[in-house]
Amino acid sequence: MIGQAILSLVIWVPILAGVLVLATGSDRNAGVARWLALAGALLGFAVAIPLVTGFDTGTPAMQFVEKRDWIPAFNVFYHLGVDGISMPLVLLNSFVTVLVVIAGWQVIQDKVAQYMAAFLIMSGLINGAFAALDGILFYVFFEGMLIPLYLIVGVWGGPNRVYAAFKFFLYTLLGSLLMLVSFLYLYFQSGGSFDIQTWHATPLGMTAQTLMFLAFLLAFGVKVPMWPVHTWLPDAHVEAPTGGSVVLAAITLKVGAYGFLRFILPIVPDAAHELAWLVITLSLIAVAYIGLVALVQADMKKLIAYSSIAHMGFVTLGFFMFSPLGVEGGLVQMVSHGFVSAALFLCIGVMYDRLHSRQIKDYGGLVNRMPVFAAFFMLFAMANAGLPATSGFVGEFMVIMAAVKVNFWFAFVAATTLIFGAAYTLWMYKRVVFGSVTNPHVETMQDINAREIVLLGVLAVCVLAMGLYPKPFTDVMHVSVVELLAHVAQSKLP
Amino acid sequence: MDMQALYLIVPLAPLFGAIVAGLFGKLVGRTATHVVTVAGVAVSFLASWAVFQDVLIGNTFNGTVYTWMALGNLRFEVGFLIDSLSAMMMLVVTFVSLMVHIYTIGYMHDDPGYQRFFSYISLFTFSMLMLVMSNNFLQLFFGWEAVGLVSYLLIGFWYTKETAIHANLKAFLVNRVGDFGFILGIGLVLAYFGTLDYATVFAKAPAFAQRTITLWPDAPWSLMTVIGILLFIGAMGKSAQFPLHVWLPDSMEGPTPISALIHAATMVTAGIFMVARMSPLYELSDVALSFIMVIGAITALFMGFLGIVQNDIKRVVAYSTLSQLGYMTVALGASAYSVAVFHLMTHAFFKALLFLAAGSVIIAMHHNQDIRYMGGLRKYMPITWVTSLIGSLALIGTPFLSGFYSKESIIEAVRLSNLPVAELAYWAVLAGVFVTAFYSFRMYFLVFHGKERFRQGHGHGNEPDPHHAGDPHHGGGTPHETPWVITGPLLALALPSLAIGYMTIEPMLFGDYFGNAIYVADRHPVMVELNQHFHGAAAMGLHAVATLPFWLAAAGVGLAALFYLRFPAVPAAIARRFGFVYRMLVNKYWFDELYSWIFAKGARVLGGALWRRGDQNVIDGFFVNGTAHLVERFSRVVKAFQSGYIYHYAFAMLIGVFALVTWFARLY
Amino acid sequence: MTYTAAIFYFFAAILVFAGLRVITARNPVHAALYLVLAFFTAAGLWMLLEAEFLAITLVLVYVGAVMVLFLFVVMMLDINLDRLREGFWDYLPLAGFVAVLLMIEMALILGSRHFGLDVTGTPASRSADYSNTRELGRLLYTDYVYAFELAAVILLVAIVAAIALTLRRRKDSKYINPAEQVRVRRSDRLRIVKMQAEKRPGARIQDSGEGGA
Amino acid sequence: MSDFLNQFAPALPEIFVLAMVSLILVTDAALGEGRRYVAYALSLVTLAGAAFLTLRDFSGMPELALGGLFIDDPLSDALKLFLYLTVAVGLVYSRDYLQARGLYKGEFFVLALFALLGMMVMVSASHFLTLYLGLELLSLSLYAMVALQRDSSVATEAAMKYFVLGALASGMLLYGMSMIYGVTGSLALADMSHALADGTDLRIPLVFGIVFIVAGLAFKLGAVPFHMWVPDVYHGAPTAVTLFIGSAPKIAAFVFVVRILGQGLESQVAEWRDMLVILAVLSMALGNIAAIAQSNLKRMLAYSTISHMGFMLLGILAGSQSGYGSAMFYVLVYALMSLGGFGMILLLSRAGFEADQLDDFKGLNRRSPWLAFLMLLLMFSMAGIPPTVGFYAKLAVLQAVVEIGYVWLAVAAVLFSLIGAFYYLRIVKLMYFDAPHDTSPIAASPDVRVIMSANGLAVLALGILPQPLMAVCMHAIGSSF
Amino acid sequence: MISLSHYLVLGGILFAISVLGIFLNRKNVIVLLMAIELMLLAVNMNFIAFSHFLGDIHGQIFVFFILTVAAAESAIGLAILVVLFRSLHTINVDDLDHLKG
Repeated sequence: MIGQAILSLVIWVPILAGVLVLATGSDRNAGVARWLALAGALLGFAVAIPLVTGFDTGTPAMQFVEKRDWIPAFNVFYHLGVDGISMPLVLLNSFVTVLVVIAGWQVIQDKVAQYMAAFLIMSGLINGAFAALDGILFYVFFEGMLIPLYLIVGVWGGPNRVYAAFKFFLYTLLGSLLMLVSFLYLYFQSGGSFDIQTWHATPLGMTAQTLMFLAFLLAFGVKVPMWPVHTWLPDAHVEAPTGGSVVLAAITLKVGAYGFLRFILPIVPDAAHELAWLVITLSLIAVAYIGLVALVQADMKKLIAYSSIAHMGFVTLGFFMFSPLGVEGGLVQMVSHGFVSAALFLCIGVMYDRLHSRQIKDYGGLVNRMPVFAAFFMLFAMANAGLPATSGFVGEFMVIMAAVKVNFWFAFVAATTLIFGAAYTLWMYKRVVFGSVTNPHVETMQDINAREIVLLGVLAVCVLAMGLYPKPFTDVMHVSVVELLAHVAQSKLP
Repeated sequence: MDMQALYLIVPLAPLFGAIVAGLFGKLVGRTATHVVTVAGVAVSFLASWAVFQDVLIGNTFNGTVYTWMALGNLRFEVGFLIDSLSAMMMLVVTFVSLMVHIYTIGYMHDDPGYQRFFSYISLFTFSMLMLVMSNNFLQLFFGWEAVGLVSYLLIGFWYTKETAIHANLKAFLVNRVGDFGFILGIGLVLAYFGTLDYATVFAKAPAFAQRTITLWPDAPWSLMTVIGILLFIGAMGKSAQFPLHVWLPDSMEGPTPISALIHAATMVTAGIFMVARMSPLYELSDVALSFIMVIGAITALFMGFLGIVQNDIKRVVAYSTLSQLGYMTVALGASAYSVAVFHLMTHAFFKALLFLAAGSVIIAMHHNQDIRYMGGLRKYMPITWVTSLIGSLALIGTPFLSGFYSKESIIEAVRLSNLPVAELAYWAVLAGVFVTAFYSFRMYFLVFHGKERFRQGHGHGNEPDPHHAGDPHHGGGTPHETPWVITGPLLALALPSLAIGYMTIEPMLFGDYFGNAIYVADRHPVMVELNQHFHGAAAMGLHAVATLPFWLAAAGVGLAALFYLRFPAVPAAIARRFGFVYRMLVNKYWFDELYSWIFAKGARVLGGALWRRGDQNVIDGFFVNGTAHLVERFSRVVKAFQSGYIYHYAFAMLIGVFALVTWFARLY
Repeated sequence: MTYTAAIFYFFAAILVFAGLRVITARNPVHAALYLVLAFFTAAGLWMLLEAEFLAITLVLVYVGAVMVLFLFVVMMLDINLDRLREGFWDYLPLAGFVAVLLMIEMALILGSRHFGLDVTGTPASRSADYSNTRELGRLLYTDYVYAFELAAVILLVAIVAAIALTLRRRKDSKYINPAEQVRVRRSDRLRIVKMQAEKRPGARIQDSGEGGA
Repeated sequence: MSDFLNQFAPALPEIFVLAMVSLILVTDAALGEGRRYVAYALSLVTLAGAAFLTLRDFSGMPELALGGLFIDDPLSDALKLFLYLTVAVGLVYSRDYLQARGLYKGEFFVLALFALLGMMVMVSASHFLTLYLGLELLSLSLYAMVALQRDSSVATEAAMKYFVLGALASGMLLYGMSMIYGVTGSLALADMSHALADGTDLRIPLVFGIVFIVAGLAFKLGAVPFHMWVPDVYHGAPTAVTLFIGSAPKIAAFVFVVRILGQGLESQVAEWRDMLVILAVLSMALGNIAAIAQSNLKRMLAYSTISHMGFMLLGILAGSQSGYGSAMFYVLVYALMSLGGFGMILLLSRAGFEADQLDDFKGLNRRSPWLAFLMLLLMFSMAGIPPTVGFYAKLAVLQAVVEIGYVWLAVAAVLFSLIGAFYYLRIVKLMYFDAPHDTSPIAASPDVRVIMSANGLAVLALGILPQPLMAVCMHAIGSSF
Repeated sequence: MISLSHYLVLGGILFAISVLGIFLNRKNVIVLLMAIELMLLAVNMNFIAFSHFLGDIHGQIFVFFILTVAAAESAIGLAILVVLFRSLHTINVDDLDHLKG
């Protein structure tokens, strides 16, 4: 019984845990709220583990499928399932939730229950988005996650949080609303079905495909985010609390990228081929342009935010190479970016908790005071710069390899990330960590405590494991990706 | 013992040492740390020796350790290719590394980062071994970047030193520029050959010799040329070839042992090794080879010039390294891969020796590195003096010493090369001989001979390292010889510097040592012709006096003696007389300024402009906030329409009806 | 021109004139009187249309009741007439333009193309014993009884609403509600308030009893 | 005689309500001040009783009664039940507010129940006459209710505006009805539909009449450009009345539109669809844009109502059963959200203090996290963000629009709802991100809190499981058309 | 002969006049109420004309009810007017502008 409802558990356990946490009420019970949240997050992760152990890497079909009536009036089903593309993302999300709860342990002292609940609920919603096989169900989860995120940025954020929260919310809503219209159009084209897999098989004319492609592109492009609809991300990141930034970067961006694989490529393959140049161009702009922009940032979070945009540019670039290497490279990059960006935001959070500044110029010589932290930070900085043997390298490498095959110049521009990525990351690292202590406040900073070591250590293991042995990841994806590409290669024009 | 297990031990032993030193260094203490790491490298060296012996009897290996990633048929693996080339490299790497490890025990004795340092250099050894033992491009790139990382970490080892952390960033970024080309080259290999495995690629390569690709319309490029040049760009970064050479002199900010190990003996030669390894590809493109030769020639000559005006003992050696790397590169361009590798090997020994000796001097000078404040050290530091002299003589190509054989062969090979650019390169390397001799002995004389200037002007030179300042161990005014852990490696390296060339030139260059490891096309008969002129190592040494390079080197030494022993005022006068040239040399042809202006500043300016103009003004300002403002403006307009007057409201209704009637009744 | 036509045009002209005067008259009393005139002429026209009962009702109900009510209110409110009518002409051009356009459109639509005699024909004349009133009455109490009840409810609402809105107890009257007097309790009359001793003397005790005045 | 009485049987709920209103009128007058709770209690009893009667005789098939003036179909029965519920919740919310302002009088309840009666008549109307009478019964009651706070100058001003414009709209509606009558020769919707089924040569007069009808309907819905009374009346009227106007009458207006356009003029869908398209687009645009500039919550919600009605029109203009069903779903959901929204203002208001400024909501999360959360749900529901029920309402109508091929209209609709999301978010922002302005404790009766909680949670619960309500709507429409 | 269209046009003119009246009158709310009466008259005119020419008496029934409702409506209208006058001391239309924006 439980075995057949793993995905439901993965979705609802965190949400129910969140509701329970919320019920603890005021900050007098903050301790209870924290432990309850941790328990909920761990339980959420635990129930996700059977997804790996029970996963059959040999089939591209959806697994752990659940299908029940939900809104028969619209022919909407509660239809869940994962394949090799979505399963790693579900797992990543459940994993990051645990980290986020731990990360907010001491930092958040105000409205603890609400904070923890927001993350748990969001975690469940995001899992839902990854697991949904029904368009409306997906949309509900996809949009629903905006609410907790909006509150997270707005309530626990920095000074400019209101602007950031609005910008982020409205930006993403813009895209997703157009996607909703596309869903409705598909509903009628497919003879009254919201089933995503049915949509995959629905023939569509070129004009419809093109328009829907653009709508989807906006919806998911905003979320990814792609240039030029990326400007919400730096603002949201900078203003969000550490946990918010982590979830934003590590997970929500992935929802956008996931949409490319689940919706754009299989539903409108002809338009995707026809307009691949557009996505490729935007992705390359993201890599090069954003790389340069990241270089001049004075705020660490903003820098990492821009670097996220550049890294996600690789994801979309890889997808539109239409080869297993490219698509899987994009997917690997997604997972890796989940680890690396989460780790970097946690690192910045560690510093922020001590000095309450995110400005690079306020730091310097951190290694003198915090050597252990500096070592972790170095690892993650290097991973961000795409150093081999870290997870950051794998995806970039695969995408560049795939890009060379399509067009040398795509790869040429993409590979500039080798330089830019190293430049902005290490330059920041140099200014923050190296050197002698010039700011008296830095002198008083304490090295990371056991909780933070566990947090960063776990991520470090992930980053290294994925860099040294990515085969398990690609093995999970490969069959699904090949199936997807085979599907995309066929024209859907009637 | 199973050979494959042995292969694994070679890189894993240092890795084990690195992990112990890195993660548990503080726990186990200093002594345990160096015992473990030195033992690790020693084991690795012994295993390498065993492998070398195995290779000598003709056994090679090409196999997979584990599959890194697999996408259906496309597999990315980690594996070893053990043949004469890699076996030789393993031996060199582990030997020099072992020496450096031992040396470090003394050199870093009082440094608080002792364990960290051992961890790094052991990690480096591991990375370098992975690089040379690789049987595929991916792992090559892994090692390539990993040695870059360790180099970055070690240059910035003294992280509070502003110059050090500037230098390490610079080194990493310049290397990344090279890697940029490198990874594109690898990408092209994968795209066209469908695999990254050396053996498969080399086997398929001839079939692609005539293949062209279109990089921009109407200009087809030979595929092999493009791949060759792109891969070589990687080598340019790693081996510090012009114009990506700027990082190497700055890398001297790191502790001396790593200058010896990484920035002289091993890592910087990775590029040379790589091109030699890729000989089956390079042989298919004369354009790529010409490119290599030109770059190498420029580096060999012009970087040598810079050595003349340097006053920092390590920087002189560093520019000498640059110049020697140029020599190797020229040899590669001449298709004399084996000669390049030969020089690589000899150079590894005598350059490591020179660096370690310089380190010894630096210790004696209390970390003052300025040669203007040395002199006459000969009598205080006999071992250092002797070994330095051996190293310098080897470097300038004194007959019978190791450097002589390799350098002489390079010059000959270039002379014999039939590439159109060979003539130019020939004159460059020839001139380089003189320059090398001059700056080498300039330094030698200034340090070990002449007046004892170390008692004056302390502190004018390089700033004393904070970690060592006021260190009681080095107290006292009179320099004295360094402890055995330092002199021991010097002596151990002096031996091969003396004899290794004589011993190995015959099997390596003209025997079948390299066998199939290096491929030379029949179109490039350099080695064959070289062989015709070769009549044994001894004969070659004797014949040297009849060659131009010998006299050029002698002239260089003589001139140095004249200037720096006899007439110390002359160099300054010349510097004044040729002010521009002097300034140009002192400022290293202004490359640093140029790069920092164009690239570092340019990127920041461009980035700032994109951010402020593009992101903030156009996207956010105009589109995002602009839309919001537009809506707000509309909102105010609409608000104004809601005037509060009934008749306006009624009028709106009337207009509504009127418009609907007019539109829908279609009276027109 | 038949005599019915003459009567029609006669009444129609007066009706339009009266209508215009209703909206243009300076004095609301005049406007009300013009409205009465309009109702009268309209009633005449309805006679022409054989709606005798409604014509009479119009005169009785409207002229007799509604307009009187209007006049009452006009008189009662005692409006300053000088200030009225300002700005009338400022808006006339635009309003007139739209109204005229609307009228033209209406005329085009309602003109003889759709509703001329050749389209509708002349209605058959009724037999002599046909009583419009009886027929209406019959329908009203059979088929339309539900509507009839509803109309009654609407009138009830109007009564309730009008009373609720306009009935006011004069604030200055000395009227005392006997019911409240009877219901009064001790607690309404007197309230014992505990207060701090050091409080400023003369602090007033708030009285909240409604009937306590 | 018994036949005569029997024919009234389907109208039993209406008769019951009328009888109870009379009873309340009499008892209230007799009991006088101090016993106002009797009227309140009797009103709730009335609603419960009517609900019981309606449920008891819930019809399965449409049946005409009372000379064809009255129709008893599932649609009318279902909507009546929702009307009772809406009115009852509205009364509960209003009680404390009315008490604090001296409006807790029998007249209020009587007028409210008369208005309810009017709505019931409209809901069950099958004839222009009953539609008109029901409408007037409703409107006249509402005019009086708005003016009931006699000492408030804004309330009376609002009442006057409402009255004049309402009368104008009634005039237009009647004019349109007269034209339809002229063209079809009938006043009963069924006959009309029959007469028009084969087309008519009087197309232009028919369209002319339809324009006037649509104008009159648009006024009742508050669709642009017939919307201008909405902000002023919502703003000026006592909040309890605003709540009343903003909830149940929209349901009645919906059925009014559907009965006339969907039942009487169904064959003319091609004629009126594009009119509604224009009205819908204008409403969504103007409502959402104008709401942004508001600082008064009631006024803001008024503009939001305009946009919501624009959305609801999307469902109607589809002219299909699913379209009407989705519009019905929309309007019910709207009534639910509107109740909650205005109810929250009532709940936060005290004697002498109207919590109708946006700033009054600042820091609500600190003052009362639960109420803030409920308001958050309501606001996100109004913005149409899942998993609240507002999303399905939008989804349903958009689906209807896309079904008839008006994809561009759906795109326009979502763009305007994006603008709308801004001001709903702003309320959430005020509640959650800002510090409280006013830290006085919130005094609300327990029953009001419970109902408010139920109201807010219903928005969420229906958002997670929208099927029951959706099924009711689809069934009601499906078996009535 | 007088046709249906004569009556309809007359009704139309009356309707337009009343709308014009509502729009033009800036000062006196009472005149607005009168204009509304005029408008209802126009509607009634239409109904009766149609009823006559269609030979269908139901139109007249409708008029009967319109008259009834109109009477109730004016009662309420006047009541509101009285309340308005009491609270604002004016029935000037221009003064009813506190609610706007």
